[in-house]
Amino acid sequence: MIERRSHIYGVMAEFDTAEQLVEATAKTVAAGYQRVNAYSPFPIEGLAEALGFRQSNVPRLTLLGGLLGGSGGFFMQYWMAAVSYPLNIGGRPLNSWPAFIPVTFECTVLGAALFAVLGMLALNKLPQPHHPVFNAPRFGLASNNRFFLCIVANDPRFDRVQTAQFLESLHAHDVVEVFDE
Amino acid sequence: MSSANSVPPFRRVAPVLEPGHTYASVTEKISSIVLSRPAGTGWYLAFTLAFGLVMMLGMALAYLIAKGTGIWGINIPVGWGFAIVNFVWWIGIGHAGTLISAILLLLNQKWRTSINRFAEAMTIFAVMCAGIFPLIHTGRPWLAYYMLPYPSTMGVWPQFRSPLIWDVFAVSTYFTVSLLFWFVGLIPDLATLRDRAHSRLAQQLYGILAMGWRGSARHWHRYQSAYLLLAGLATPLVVSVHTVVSFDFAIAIVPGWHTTIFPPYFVAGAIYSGFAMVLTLAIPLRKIYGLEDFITMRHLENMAKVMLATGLIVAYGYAMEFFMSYYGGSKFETFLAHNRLTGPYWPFYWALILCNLVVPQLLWFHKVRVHVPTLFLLSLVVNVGMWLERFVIVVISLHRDFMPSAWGMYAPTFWDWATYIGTLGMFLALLLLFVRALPVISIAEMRELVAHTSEEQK
Amino acid sequence: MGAEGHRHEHRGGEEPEVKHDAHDPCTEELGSRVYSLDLAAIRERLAKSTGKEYWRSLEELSGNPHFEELLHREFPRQASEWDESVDRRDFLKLMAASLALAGLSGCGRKPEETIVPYVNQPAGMTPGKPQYYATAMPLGADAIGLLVESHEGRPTKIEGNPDHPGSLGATNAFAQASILGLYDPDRSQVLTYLGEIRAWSSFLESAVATAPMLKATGGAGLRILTGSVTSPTLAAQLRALLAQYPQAKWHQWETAGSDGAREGGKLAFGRYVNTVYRPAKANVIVSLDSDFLGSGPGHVRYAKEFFRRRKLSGEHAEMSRLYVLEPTPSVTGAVADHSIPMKASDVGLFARALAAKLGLGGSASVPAEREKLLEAAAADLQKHRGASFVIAGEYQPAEVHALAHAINQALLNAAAGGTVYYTEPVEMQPVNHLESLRELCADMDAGRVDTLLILGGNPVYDAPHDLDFVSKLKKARLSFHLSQYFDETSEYCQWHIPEAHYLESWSDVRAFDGTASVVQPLIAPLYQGKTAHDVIGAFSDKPGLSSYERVRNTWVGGHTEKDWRKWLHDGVIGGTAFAPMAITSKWNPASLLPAKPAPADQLEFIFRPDPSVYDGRFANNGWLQELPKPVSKLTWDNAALVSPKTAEKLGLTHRAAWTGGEHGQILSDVVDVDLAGSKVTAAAWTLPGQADGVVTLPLGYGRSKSGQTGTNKGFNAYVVRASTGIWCATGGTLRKTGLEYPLACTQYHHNMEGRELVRSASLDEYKHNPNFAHKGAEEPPKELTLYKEFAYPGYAWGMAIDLASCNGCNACVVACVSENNIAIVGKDQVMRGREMHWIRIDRYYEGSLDSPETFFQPVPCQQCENAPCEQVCPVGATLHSAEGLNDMVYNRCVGTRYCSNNCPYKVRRFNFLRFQDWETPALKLMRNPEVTVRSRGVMEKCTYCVQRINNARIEVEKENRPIRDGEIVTACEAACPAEAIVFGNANDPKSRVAKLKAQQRNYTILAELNARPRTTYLAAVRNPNPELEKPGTPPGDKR
Amino acid sequence: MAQIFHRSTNFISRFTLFSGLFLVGLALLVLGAIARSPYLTNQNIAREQPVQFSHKHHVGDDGIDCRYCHTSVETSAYAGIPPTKTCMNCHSVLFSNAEYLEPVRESFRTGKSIQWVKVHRMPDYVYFNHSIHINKGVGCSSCHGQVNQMPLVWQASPLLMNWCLDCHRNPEAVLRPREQVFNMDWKAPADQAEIGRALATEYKLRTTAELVSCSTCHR
Repeated sequence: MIERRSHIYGVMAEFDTAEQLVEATAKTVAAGYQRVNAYSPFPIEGLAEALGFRQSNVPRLTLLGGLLGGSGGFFMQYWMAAVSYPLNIGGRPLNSWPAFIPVTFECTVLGAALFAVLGMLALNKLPQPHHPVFNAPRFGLASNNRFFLCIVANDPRFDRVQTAQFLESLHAHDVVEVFDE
Repeated sequence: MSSANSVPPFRRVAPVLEPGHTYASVTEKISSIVLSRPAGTGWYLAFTLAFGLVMMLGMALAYLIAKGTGIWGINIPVGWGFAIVNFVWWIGIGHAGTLISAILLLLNQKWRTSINRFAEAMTIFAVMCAGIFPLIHTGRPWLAYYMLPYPSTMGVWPQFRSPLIWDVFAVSTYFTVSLLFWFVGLIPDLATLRDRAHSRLAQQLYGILAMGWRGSARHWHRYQSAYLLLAGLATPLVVSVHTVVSFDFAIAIVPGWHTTIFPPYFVAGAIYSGFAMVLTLAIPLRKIYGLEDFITMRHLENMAKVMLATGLIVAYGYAMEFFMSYYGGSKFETFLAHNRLTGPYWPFYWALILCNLVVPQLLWFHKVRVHVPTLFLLSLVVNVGMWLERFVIVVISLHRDFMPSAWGMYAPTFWDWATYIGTLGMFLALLLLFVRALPVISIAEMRELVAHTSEEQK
Repeated sequence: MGAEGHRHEHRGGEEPEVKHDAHDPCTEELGSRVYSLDLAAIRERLAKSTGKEYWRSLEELSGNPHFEELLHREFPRQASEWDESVDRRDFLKLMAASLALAGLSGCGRKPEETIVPYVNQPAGMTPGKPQYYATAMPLGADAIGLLVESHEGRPTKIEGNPDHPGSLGATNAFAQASILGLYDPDRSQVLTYLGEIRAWSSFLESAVATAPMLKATGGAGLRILTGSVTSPTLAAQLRALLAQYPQAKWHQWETAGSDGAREGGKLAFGRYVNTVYRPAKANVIVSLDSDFLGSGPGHVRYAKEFFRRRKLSGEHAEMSRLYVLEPTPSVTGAVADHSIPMKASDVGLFARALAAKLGLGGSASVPAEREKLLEAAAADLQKHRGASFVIAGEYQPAEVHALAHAINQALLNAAAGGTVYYTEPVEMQPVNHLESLRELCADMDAGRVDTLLILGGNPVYDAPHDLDFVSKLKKARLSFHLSQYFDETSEYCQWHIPEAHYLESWSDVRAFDGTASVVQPLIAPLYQGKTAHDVIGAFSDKPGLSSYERVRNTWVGGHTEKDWRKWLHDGVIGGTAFAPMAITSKWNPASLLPAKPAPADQLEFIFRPDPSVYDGRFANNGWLQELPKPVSKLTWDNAALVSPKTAEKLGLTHRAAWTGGEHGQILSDVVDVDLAGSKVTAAAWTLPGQADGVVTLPLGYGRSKSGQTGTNKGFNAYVVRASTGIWCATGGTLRKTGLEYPLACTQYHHNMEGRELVRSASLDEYKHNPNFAHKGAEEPPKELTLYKEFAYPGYAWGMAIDLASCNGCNACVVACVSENNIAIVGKDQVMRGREMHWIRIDRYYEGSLDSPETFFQPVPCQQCENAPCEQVCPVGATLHSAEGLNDMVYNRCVGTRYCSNNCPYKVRRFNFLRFQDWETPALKLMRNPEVTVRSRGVMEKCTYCVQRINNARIEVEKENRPIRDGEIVTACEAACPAEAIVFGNANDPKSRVAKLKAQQRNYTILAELNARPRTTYLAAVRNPNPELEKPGTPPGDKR
Repeated sequence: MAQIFHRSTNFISRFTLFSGLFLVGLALLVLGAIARSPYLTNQNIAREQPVQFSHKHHVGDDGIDCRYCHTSVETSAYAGIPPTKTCMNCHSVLFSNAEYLEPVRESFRTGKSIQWVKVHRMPDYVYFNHSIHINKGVGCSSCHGQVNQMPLVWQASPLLMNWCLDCHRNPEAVLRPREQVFNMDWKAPADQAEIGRALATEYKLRTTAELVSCSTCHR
């Protein structure tokens, strides 16, 4: 284990398989740890739940975006065609609402999509190219074939030695301390 | 962890992933195409060709702007020619990508996994090619911004009853959403490339694009709901886009355009041509980069089946057009139907029937569906056929409409061809760059697939 | 973005600068394989290939110089018409320019402009207000009175002069187009001697220098060649000169003039007479190959009278009846109740038979199939003694005219107050032009001609080829040529003097009935042009007098200044119309030598002035060149016209090319015409209604020395026109060369496909069922509409076009071009289906191919209330005004062409390239300042002359009153001699247009589309003789 | 594995992402502003003229009526720029040898026009008619500003289509009694609203729909 005069971010355990990670995560949470993070090369069902993560707000944001886009789109057309400069276009009514539907729909989709993506990024606090976990020597494999569990130092129950031992006890492949210089 | 031998060798249905793969192996195989494998002379040759065509496109456009749309074959009555034909064709091709990645995702079709990435890329590039045409076909492209709803000093606004304005919104939305969808899908793989890249530069480039993705469980959770939502949005979007494109014609009163069957049959046609194009690209791709394990016969066969299905819908569309033209009893529609079959452009119409209706019926046979070279040829035929369909709709309908005194003919000029072939080059060039720069198959999703298959086999 | 668009809209300078270039890349295309017709290409092929068929074609080619000539001139020039093309050197510059345009369109600063006021403003002129001056346009032996619109001293538009008997307010295509002739930059601009530029003064010196010698010889060597002279002043000058030099001679050669009419009069009455007809009073008219509604003296007046006589309204349902016997379809034949294709020579026989039938003696038989017609016509004439007339064609020989005179006399039509009267000749010096020219040639040949003055005209080009004018002209020691262009004749004369356009000159002229007008200039000569008065004056004993003084002196004698001013103001000199002469024909048709019918197997070749370029004098007028000929709809070319049967016999065909197709490019067989010992190669054209066995060779094309526009267009029919057969010749052959030639035809498809666009009935049918026009599809009733209709409480502009009146004369088309600054695009572009005319005249046939009924249908923008074009425009560049006009806003248009696709009437026109000429200064002067000049990439169309509507409205609002009916007259309406087009406020039940729309004949084309056009049509009604079966079949379908 | 990016990149990347969007919006706003700015409209820019002619002096001080020079303003589309003769009517006597009037005298001698710099410039596709505006009670100063206080004339209004439309949609705001049309110092009274409406009916103004129809100004 590397000795460093810099403050510690947390302790990280590496596992071989997704099953092990889920199991370990469950145990960790059960052991009363709260500031826990799991890292995997692909989404694993139940992992987030195991971390006690329930509800993502992305759907709500998307709905909001859709509503804004849609209503904005329609009223833009209505205002331009019927209020701002009403003109006789081939005898069609000023508020030709059926003709305004396609644009309204596109605006809805656009608004929703933008909110969904930007919302997801924002909630995930991305972009965040620099993060302490990247200091973990083998963390590069988190985007390949390895699974990591990290207990963060600001957890009330965190203790460099005990936490590390606790993780060892979960049959981790190995356990490292992650520093945040 | 997996045991291929357990599966009988004489199975009829190919798997979506050939057995024997691990997380590491898929990661290695796919990322190496980008990171370690050098671009062969083949790639360079192809790219040179493509780039040459792009240059030709550049010249064609410059000359167009210098002189005006008169360099094309268009005239009165045929005010729209190749530009719109190509626009609709490209947009149609784009649709397969979205369909594969979005709709098949919602339908939870595993076989989409290994083809959705480059299918989406194809969508984006196709839409880029398509987007060029509506812009340049205008007489004064430099004023195209009149079509945007911006507060001008003239106090006038776009005319929202015009399908062309719907196009502007539909196509731009479609492009944006496809781009987002594609990019979101790429994030985890960008992270992989970041972590596996050796050169500092590559690390930084992929790093920036990956936005610091680290596969955190919470991130994955939000990521997945966002991705699903995008799929949910893209699905109606893709349908709406070609519906709107079909409105360009259906809203007009021109005989042969003014018909209610257009939206469904345009969408079907789009998917038809789109899948044809995916095959046209996938077949060489899997060969060249040895991806037969990931893009298996199962994929090819499924796509063939989709083509057959959509092809039949299109056939129904043609049939209905004729039925309505006679049943409706409008002398203009009746004449048009007749003019298609026997008018001066009859070879185009019959070629279209051959390419889109007759030849694809071969797909009923399993032997054909699994015979790769035939499949490749078929996909090409359908691509041609769908281009012809748009030509028939645009030109044959316009060249003889209501006033016999104004009837005329349309013949493309050198510049029509240069522009069209130029966009083909552009499409190819973008695709070649994409293959070199980004994983052609979604690595993260392949890992999932590995996980699932291994589970299945436990 | 404050100035979006207008940079591209107007400023010529800001459009990329482009050079004309023979080779236009966009001709290298799939569609036009026709371009392989290029001789060079053929040579190449020949060089490369071996094999019999190639050798054969080589022989054909090499054996045929005319063909080479035909090809040589065709393609290299075409592209450079108005379709500007890019020179490789300029290419990058060009790109940069346009890309810059693209980028900077939003934010460029307006360049500074200056205003240049007068130093002394002319009295009575208000800047921004047009002024109108009366003048007259001489043409051949006739003149038409005009009112010319002038903006700040620039004549911009021609209108008819209502006070002038030859016009009654209407005009013809030639008069309308003459405004372009005035500004034509190709007009000769300098006086030259042996090709060197000289001053007018040096000409005067040389003219004066001839005096002593002339005096010595009594002018023995002096010859003067003019066209028909109808100018009293000029005639007076000439007579004075002849008096001064008794030995001198004055010859006349008007190539399209009518010796037949002159000699016919002489034959009948023993003296030259002028015949004036009164279609207004005639119930029955028999035209012996006369195109009196479309050409010849007084045709505008005659059309007015004729069609007024035939106007139908609720109460009045009477029409005159017109029989036309003609070898080749004319606009007169096209509106006839019976038009019978007949060899030109057979017309004479028919006339004899008619005379015989009417008991004038003589005897002749007509073929059995014509007996019935003869019977009926004779009976009709008899029935309407005194209220009918027979009129002989200008190009018929003397005896036919004599016969016509005799018949009219016999039928008392020529009695006082009848339908025909005779006056003194309008020509100041009627002579037999052919003989006059022959005599001149003989004198020149014999070296008796020392000094030759050619005043106007172009004999080297248009004299009968067997007189060999050129070689004889060379024998004249000193030759002067006064002409507007440095043309074929100028080349062979020592002196060339640029002639002033009639809008630049002082002169006077007599119209068809003798009425004299003062020709007054609207503008000082643009190119130092001189008048014939000046030139003759130079040789006379009193040079130095200006044309103005000469003309004034001719008339003011015994009159006051006030009279003079009145004449100038009115455009006519009161009381100068010739009084009818009481003369009777003592000539007996029986005295005619028996004529034998021309052998049926022989081809008959007839010559006709071209409906667009006349005898060739208008060859350089782009407006006329691009004008679709009334019946054939050909532009930019003439063609040898043959009947369908003859074409079959000779195996002549044409087919639509891929480029342009039936609305543009037609590939036609090329034929060799071998006639009167000379040869010409022409494109053949099959024309329904042409008499079998007759080949029409239109004159006026194949000019070798005209201007950029007129040189080397079509083929030169004069090459085979000999003095032995000036108008009609036999004994020639016509051989198919096996090659094809592209012709620009704007309407090749002459079948309505059962769409009931033109609806017609006979007078009887109309009387029985006045509502006949409404049997077809109708507009869905308004109640069915989903939308609330827009209300048009104020004015509701509308137009009604009476198809019973339109004779397709094209005056409206040129008037529109002139009023609305419409660009000419050139043959190449017309062949691509890109002509720009805002109003087109559709021509449809009914009945048999050999003698069909012809109908014309003028189609301007229909100004639909539910305009399909408007709904699809993405930028709202076309939309409705509160008065129901379908506005087209050029500066907003981005050019998607969607509106045109969605226009069922296809009346929209698109600037595919930069068709407008931004460079030539003269053409800038010509344009109508009230109408935007459209630039490249912009859609345009008929606006109902909205500029006239707006200006009229502004004026009446200042007077605080509503617009009166007839106060706004669109350009097409104003020009129409037939009064077929009527514009006005449809909301006002008392307006003429509302009354017409109220008629039962009123119908909408393509009504079932529910576009609700403001332009509606009144179904055509013809008055065929019930005795004879109505030619043709019910409206619609036979090809 | 080592960090690829320094901690600061977190802030930088997020900042660029969001400020990027912000900047695009800003750019568009700026464009719009430029289009309306005097830089493009030439509003309020006094133009140097070949002759030091001061409207302030002639109109403001001498009280010469507009129509003395702009003769056709009531009858024609163009107000009319006075011919040199008009200047000489007075200046053959007054200041007949003032240095700064030399261009005028020269023009009159040589018959060569004075080339005035155009101040109010409409695009060629706009067909503005002075006479009808004057006739319907639209005062000179409503568009040209108080020319009587301009030594060198400048364009007082933006002359953008929007500006035209404002008035065509609501002419009541500027209509004045005909006798006031040439009054440079006319100010809208407090009850302009009523007066305007009254005048609009009296002068038979066309409906708004008619006044904003495209072909009213564009042909």
